[in-house]
Amino acid sequence: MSQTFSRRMNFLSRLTIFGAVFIVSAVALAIIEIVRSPYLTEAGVVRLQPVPFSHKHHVGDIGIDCRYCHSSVERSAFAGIPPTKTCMNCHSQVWSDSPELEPVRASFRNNTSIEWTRVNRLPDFVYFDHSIHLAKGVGCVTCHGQVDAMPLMWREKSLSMEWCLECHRNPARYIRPREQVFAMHWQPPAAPQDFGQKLAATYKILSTEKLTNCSTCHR
Amino acid sequence: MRTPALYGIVAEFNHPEEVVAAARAARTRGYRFMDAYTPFPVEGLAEELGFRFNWLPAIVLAGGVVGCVGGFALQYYASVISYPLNIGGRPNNSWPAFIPVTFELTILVAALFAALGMLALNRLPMPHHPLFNEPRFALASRNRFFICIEARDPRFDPDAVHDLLEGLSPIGVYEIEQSR
Amino acid sequence: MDSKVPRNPSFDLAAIRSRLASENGPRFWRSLEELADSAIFTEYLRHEYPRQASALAEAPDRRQFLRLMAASLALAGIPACSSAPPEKIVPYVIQPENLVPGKPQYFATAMPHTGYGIGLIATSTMGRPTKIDGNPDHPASLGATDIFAQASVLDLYDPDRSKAVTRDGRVSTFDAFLRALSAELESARTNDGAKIRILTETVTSPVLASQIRTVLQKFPKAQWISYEPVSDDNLRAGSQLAFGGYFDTQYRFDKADVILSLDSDFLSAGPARIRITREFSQRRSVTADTSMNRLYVAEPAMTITGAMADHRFPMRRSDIGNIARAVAQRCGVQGIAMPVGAWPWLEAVVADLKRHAGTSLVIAGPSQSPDVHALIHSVNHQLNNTGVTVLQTDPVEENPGDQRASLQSLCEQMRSGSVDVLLILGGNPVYTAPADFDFASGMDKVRFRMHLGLYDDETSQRCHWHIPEAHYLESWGDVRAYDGTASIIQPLINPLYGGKSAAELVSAALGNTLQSGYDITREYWRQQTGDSRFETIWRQAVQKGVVPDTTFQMRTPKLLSNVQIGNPSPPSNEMENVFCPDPTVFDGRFANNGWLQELPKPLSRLTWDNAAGISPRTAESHHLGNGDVIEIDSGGRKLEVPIWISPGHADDSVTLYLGYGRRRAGRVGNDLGTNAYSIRTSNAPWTAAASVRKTGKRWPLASTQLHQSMEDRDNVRTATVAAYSRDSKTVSEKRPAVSKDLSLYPKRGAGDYAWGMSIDLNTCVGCNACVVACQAENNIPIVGKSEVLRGREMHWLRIDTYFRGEPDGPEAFFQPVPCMHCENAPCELVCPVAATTHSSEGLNEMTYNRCVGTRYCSNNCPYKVRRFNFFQYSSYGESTLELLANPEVSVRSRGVMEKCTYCVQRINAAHIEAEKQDRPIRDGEVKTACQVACPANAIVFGDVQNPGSDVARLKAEARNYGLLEELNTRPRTTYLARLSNRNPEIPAEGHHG
Amino acid sequence: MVEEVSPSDPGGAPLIAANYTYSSITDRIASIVLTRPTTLGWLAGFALSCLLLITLLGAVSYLLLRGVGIWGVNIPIAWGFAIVNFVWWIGIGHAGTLISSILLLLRQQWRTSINRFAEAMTLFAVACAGLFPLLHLGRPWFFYWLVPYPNTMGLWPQFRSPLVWDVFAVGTYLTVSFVFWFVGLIPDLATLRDRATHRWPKIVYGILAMGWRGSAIHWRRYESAYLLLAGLATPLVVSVHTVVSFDFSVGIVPGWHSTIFPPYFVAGAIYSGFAMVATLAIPIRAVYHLQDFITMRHLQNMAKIMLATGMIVAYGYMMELFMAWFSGSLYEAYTMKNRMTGPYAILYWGLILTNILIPQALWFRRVRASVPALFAISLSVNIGMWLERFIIVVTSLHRDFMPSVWRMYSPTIWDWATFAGSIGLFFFLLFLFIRFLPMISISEMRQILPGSHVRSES
Repeated sequence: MSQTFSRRMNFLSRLTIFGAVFIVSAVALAIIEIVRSPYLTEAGVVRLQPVPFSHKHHVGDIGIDCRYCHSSVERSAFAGIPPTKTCMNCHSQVWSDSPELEPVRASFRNNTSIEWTRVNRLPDFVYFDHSIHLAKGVGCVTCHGQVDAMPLMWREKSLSMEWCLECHRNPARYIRPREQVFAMHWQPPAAPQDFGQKLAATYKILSTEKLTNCSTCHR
Repeated sequence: MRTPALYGIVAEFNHPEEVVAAARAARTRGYRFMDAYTPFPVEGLAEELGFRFNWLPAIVLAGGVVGCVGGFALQYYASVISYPLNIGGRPNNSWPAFIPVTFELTILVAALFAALGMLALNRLPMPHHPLFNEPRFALASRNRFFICIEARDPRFDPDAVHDLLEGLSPIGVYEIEQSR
Repeated sequence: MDSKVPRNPSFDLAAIRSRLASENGPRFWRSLEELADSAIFTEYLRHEYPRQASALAEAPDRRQFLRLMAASLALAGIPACSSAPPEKIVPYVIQPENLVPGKPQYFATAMPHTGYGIGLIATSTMGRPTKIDGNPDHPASLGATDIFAQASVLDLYDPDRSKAVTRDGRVSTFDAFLRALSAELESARTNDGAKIRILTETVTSPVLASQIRTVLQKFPKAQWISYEPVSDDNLRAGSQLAFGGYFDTQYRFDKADVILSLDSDFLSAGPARIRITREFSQRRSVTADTSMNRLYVAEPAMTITGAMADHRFPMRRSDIGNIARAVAQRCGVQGIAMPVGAWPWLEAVVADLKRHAGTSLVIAGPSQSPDVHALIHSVNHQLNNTGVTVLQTDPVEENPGDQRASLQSLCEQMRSGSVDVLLILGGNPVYTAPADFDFASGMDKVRFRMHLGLYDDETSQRCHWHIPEAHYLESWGDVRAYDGTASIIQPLINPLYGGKSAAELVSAALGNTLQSGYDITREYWRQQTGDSRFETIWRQAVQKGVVPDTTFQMRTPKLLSNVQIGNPSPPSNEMENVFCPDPTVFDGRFANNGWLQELPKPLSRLTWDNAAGISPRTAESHHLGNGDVIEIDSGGRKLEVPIWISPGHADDSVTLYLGYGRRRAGRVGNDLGTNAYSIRTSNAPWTAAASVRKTGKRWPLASTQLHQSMEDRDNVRTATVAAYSRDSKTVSEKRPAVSKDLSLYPKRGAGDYAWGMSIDLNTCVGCNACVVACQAENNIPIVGKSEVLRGREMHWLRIDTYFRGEPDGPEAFFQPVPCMHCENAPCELVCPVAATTHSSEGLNEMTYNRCVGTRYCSNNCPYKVRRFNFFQYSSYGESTLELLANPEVSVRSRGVMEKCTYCVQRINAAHIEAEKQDRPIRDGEVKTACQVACPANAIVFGDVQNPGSDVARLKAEARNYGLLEELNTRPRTTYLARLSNRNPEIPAEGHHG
Repeated sequence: MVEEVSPSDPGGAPLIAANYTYSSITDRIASIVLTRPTTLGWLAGFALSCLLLITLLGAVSYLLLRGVGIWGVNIPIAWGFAIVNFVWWIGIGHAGTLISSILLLLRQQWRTSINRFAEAMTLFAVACAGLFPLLHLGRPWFFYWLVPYPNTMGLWPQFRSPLVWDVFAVGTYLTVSFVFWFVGLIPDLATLRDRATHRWPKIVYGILAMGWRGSAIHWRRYESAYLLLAGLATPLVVSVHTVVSFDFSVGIVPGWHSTIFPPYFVAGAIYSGFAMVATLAIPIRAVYHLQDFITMRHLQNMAKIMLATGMIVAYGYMMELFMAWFSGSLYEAYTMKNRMTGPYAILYWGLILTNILIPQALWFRRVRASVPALFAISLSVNIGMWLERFIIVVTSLHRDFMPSVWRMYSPTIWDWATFAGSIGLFFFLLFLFIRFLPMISISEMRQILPGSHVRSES
């Protein structure tokens, strides 16, 4: 009999068998990274809006308080999207003829809503409540990022369950004094962990066990 | 100096006993780099050819330990450290419930180590081998018994090897080309 | 199609279609909204969906409503895959006052049912009414509800409701109708409207009544007829006989120690049923200060009232009159011909009644003859109950009278051609009128026929005009409760399909300037109260749901001395068939309500059908089994109906349930069951002699409980009051309570709260209100008859019904079974993906989005309270029904397990509020949907580790026991044993009274 | 030739007919794969199994389209055919590895001619079994949530659940059985490589043979590896059906919750496994004239094992009855009563007949000696074991603790289609195996020949 296979086959065949181990684990790692990448989580991806509204300008430059537009954030699960009326309060005088704002004026004229594109969106089986998070000292910035530096809005965090759990397992690391929740540039004092622990105690933040119950977020 | 093209010289036999005898003979002549090829395992032949220590059992044991420890660690981490949950009022570390998976993983890893270990020690897979150059060698997987004294043996001398093998009344003696 | 709509040359169907196609889910509504403004689109709609056309010709505030929906749907709990296409979020243009987006609002309103009002608190989430609960300030509700009130919100969103004014079946407009009507009325002026007839259901609404009276003033010769298929004619006639006038009778069950019910299902029938249940069940609970009442019931087919009886006497309906006579005679009522017949228990019962003279109560059902009612009045008088447990008031009804007779004359007039204009305001007479009237053919002789109704039903089909009626949650109005208390009906939403209320229609017909129900109602009450006090009263009325000082005064009519009572019927045991309203679809008006169709009927647990009830012995003698179809021949009128063998049913009697066999109810209700009206005649509306023949056909019947014997297990633990008061351990002796420390596992740390529930089997009357409430609160889908037959109904809370004793006179027990929330939950242990886990507060959590659907948990649940979505049961994008969804609860998808969560959404809401206010959750702050609905207060929920809580107190009672607690599952839901209060003087035959 | 020695006959009937030599064995078995033209019978059988396979595909597609609702399952009988078939197939999948490993450890030479296709059968049976737990999920597309991997939800499987144990047990079993089977194949693949005359077979078998040369040293390691695998596989076989039995015995359902389950499930598995081997071996040896290799001795030994394991199973049934009475548990007692007198009584008695009574015939030498009788009996056992699983799954669930939820179970056309389809898949694979791989281990057969053993003189 003559050789069926060339010498190269020896190397190849060994690679296929013993290399498999490494190849498989490499692929697995890749997947794990991809699902956490902005490509899938849409974190950091700018959303186009019918009106090029700039948080940077309104929050950063002018310094309007979050609650002026997101009025129900302290009372309801839903932070609230400002009705056209809110925009018109100022823009009936300011920039009242700028072409960018035409959709707003149109909306007010024809009594038809502006359709904003949702930026921070949780799956429908997740029940998130803004009001309680504020009450417990979770700042806007913690989840939404420095909106005062965002000319157009993007999602700051992955909003994955993993990410939620980080804080629910150790709130002390993320909370701040209640009066600072709307602050854009608050910095924790030295030894943030102890500081947080004290706050958590004063704000009676529930046990990690309770905070990681499934029904805390899913019903 | 001999031609580098030569891989070794093989003799073909009819009976297992003969090839065992041949191995013994070659060994007494001081040949070390040689191997025998048979259609089924022949008792004692490997030892005659100078097979000493069998690492496989050790490898399998190692696999078993890895699987066992790894298996339990995985479950302990998942249910006690990573996300402890109250499941039907059972303790987080319900070790009795972790036994089945631990056991299965022990077996699994050990078995994989056994199979892969065997291949690795045997330098398999090796679909290409000089011996395959010799047509008669096909019978090694049927009913004939071969012994091969390899050229890399320091005491290798084609004529001497020929004499030795011819002397064992084989069916034939063939020179195996080193394939380029 | 209406020719008056201008044809638009640039009419491009394809373009619009594509525009529509591109819209989905929430957007769809908005897109309709945008498109609606263009004439093109209206045109297009008339082409495509004639019935929806009018839904768009609407006021701006309707736009707001649509926008509300869009916004709220963005929040609604409809699981989608996480990486959905970019979602639109649609805010208001101008946000309404005091509306916090995402927060529910509550409004007081009232639901009219057979004319009488039940006060309600309706929950509105982002502009959509999603849940109905009782109004504590309302006398007929006291905060509780019944199945009809709970399910009425589904009717509101029913996509099958009529959506457009139609003329001869073709889409028209309300204005067109008004023009046509005014023309008729003009011509009618000449003869004072002698040929005008207005047909309504029973009316207690002062506004509507005043409207109609104005019509009658304008047209003196016109007539107003009221007709209810399940009518109180006999009660009215009875009071005529006894008092010589119409009086309503009220009962005070909380004051009654001994109750004798003659064929009266007072727990589930009558305008005061919810209040009565509350009062009755108060007297079932045995505490230190209250003694337990005793209930005797004589009835043909077992009702939930009969099931609660301490002594129940099954007997043919036609024999009950004789019991009344015998009782009356023994109570000293004069001038009664004594019936023949021996009732071994009679003397004991009468003695018991006499012993408790003044605190006893005798009541007869509307299906009993006027004679019986007259007798009962005298009996209660003789027993000095009148004024204590039995009270009279003026009739609450605005148009009292013999409804059947007046309908009969109407039919004759119609047939004789002396009716030109027939305005039918609600009701469905073509379907419900007695068969011998042949209402339909008579009606066909009328020149101008109009029907106002929620549905385009059997009646509207035969009318020239059909006007969609506004649901009570869509329109302003008012209604009186059983005791005369008036409530303002407050809408929570603008008419979905452009419906009109009866008052609005009449007002428009009169050409009044006031068109909207709001103005009409306010105007009427302004006149009543006077301008000065009006605004305060109005605000109060709208906030509390009750118009102050409108309750009727008690009256003390004198019994006539010469009451003429007919002779007793000779004892016979020929076959008779009796008619009852269906327990869930009532007289047929709820036929298209899926929740009520799939709601297991009490005792039989049947769904989607009206099988005829028949006693085991009779079934045996006719060789009948469940599902065998019989032919009933009643005076030549024949009906084929499947039978259901009902333990405790009277022999030689067949019970037919009204309300089925609808032909134009809607997609849900069409062609279910058989139409009992077809053999119901005016001279025998409740009881008729009949012959029964086995046809040999069979019909599949979908019951949710195939096995009603307890198999000598003690799921329901029972004792007699006597035994219990002797030794309170008597209920738990069978199994010693399991010690709490008996466990292999180390104790887990307790959470801040330990939620638990206690269900009192002694007060639960099995009315099903909790089941529907649960369905409404938790977005529980219906699955249809075929799936129920397969054993796949989805109710999270079921009412197990067991019979014990002789099949012809058994005891019946109700046991509501929600999830037990076991501390050592077997279900959690076997879930491979941790989709069901235990919360630190003791909830057995079910995380739908993690469930892969192995169904192992259900197998391992000894209570079998888990439900599985074998198919995609919940409607996605199924039109308006989506608006009904409670946004606080996930809508479950195909292939996931679900079950009772103790209304975790309510617990979490309470948690958040309490945390924000930095205080613990108060006892009673969290109430589960079933608890709120329960008229008997049988369900109590709370923190069991707080010794002060109600639930902890109840669990401390000796009657407390856990279901299957010997399995050491440690159920958090526990039961209080059922007690019965037997009369020792009555020999116990088998187990029954 | 010199090597023509008739094999000696250690115990009873011979393991291989006389007058076989290394060469003749090799050629005989190899020829089935290499030279012998595809028989009509094979084609017919293969076509039939393809037909069934298509049925399976159809049933599965519709299942994924509509949901498990198309099956007869309901509440309370949430597990139906799917789990019955799963356990049945897994049971069948036990003979192969068991024959190979345990009999190898016990140095039972007679395993040699049946172990190869017994192992193959194991693989295919386990493959069929593996289908069902996947398909019966409400949301099959999330099956991977049962496997531990670091995910963005930060969640893990719930390791206390027997279903997770199943995933690991069945997964391990499939892998190890495959490895064991393939390692056993390597020398024969080499034989086929060397004997193949056409190019493609040469290449394919060549790749699979991994360049096996039959080196004495390789043989040495090969044997110890094979022995170690056998040693590992033996406890594995036992553990797998033990774990499967945990699916039931860990549950609290009366009729499931019993410590007797593991042993009697394992016995049952071996029982059904051997029954299936016999069911397949008998026709195959007839069709391919392998009577010389698969001799009466083999069949009789299998018969004896079936008898023995059958008795253990029978004991299991008796213990269930006894415990039902002895435990004094109301529910256990009722479940047993219900099995024997309830609506499914006919199936229970059918089970007793096919699984216990009929196999008793094996006590008689004459029956063991009659091939048709053996075939009939092993068929009856296959049926019986399926009935057993049906009884365990359905009758326990349909009437458990709460009389109010008692219901009946009736399979739909889709249940049957899926079941038949899985049988199709099994035979589809089996036919391919018979056609393309040596169904009897050539290298091991060579060793049975006398003269293959070198008397080692020290």
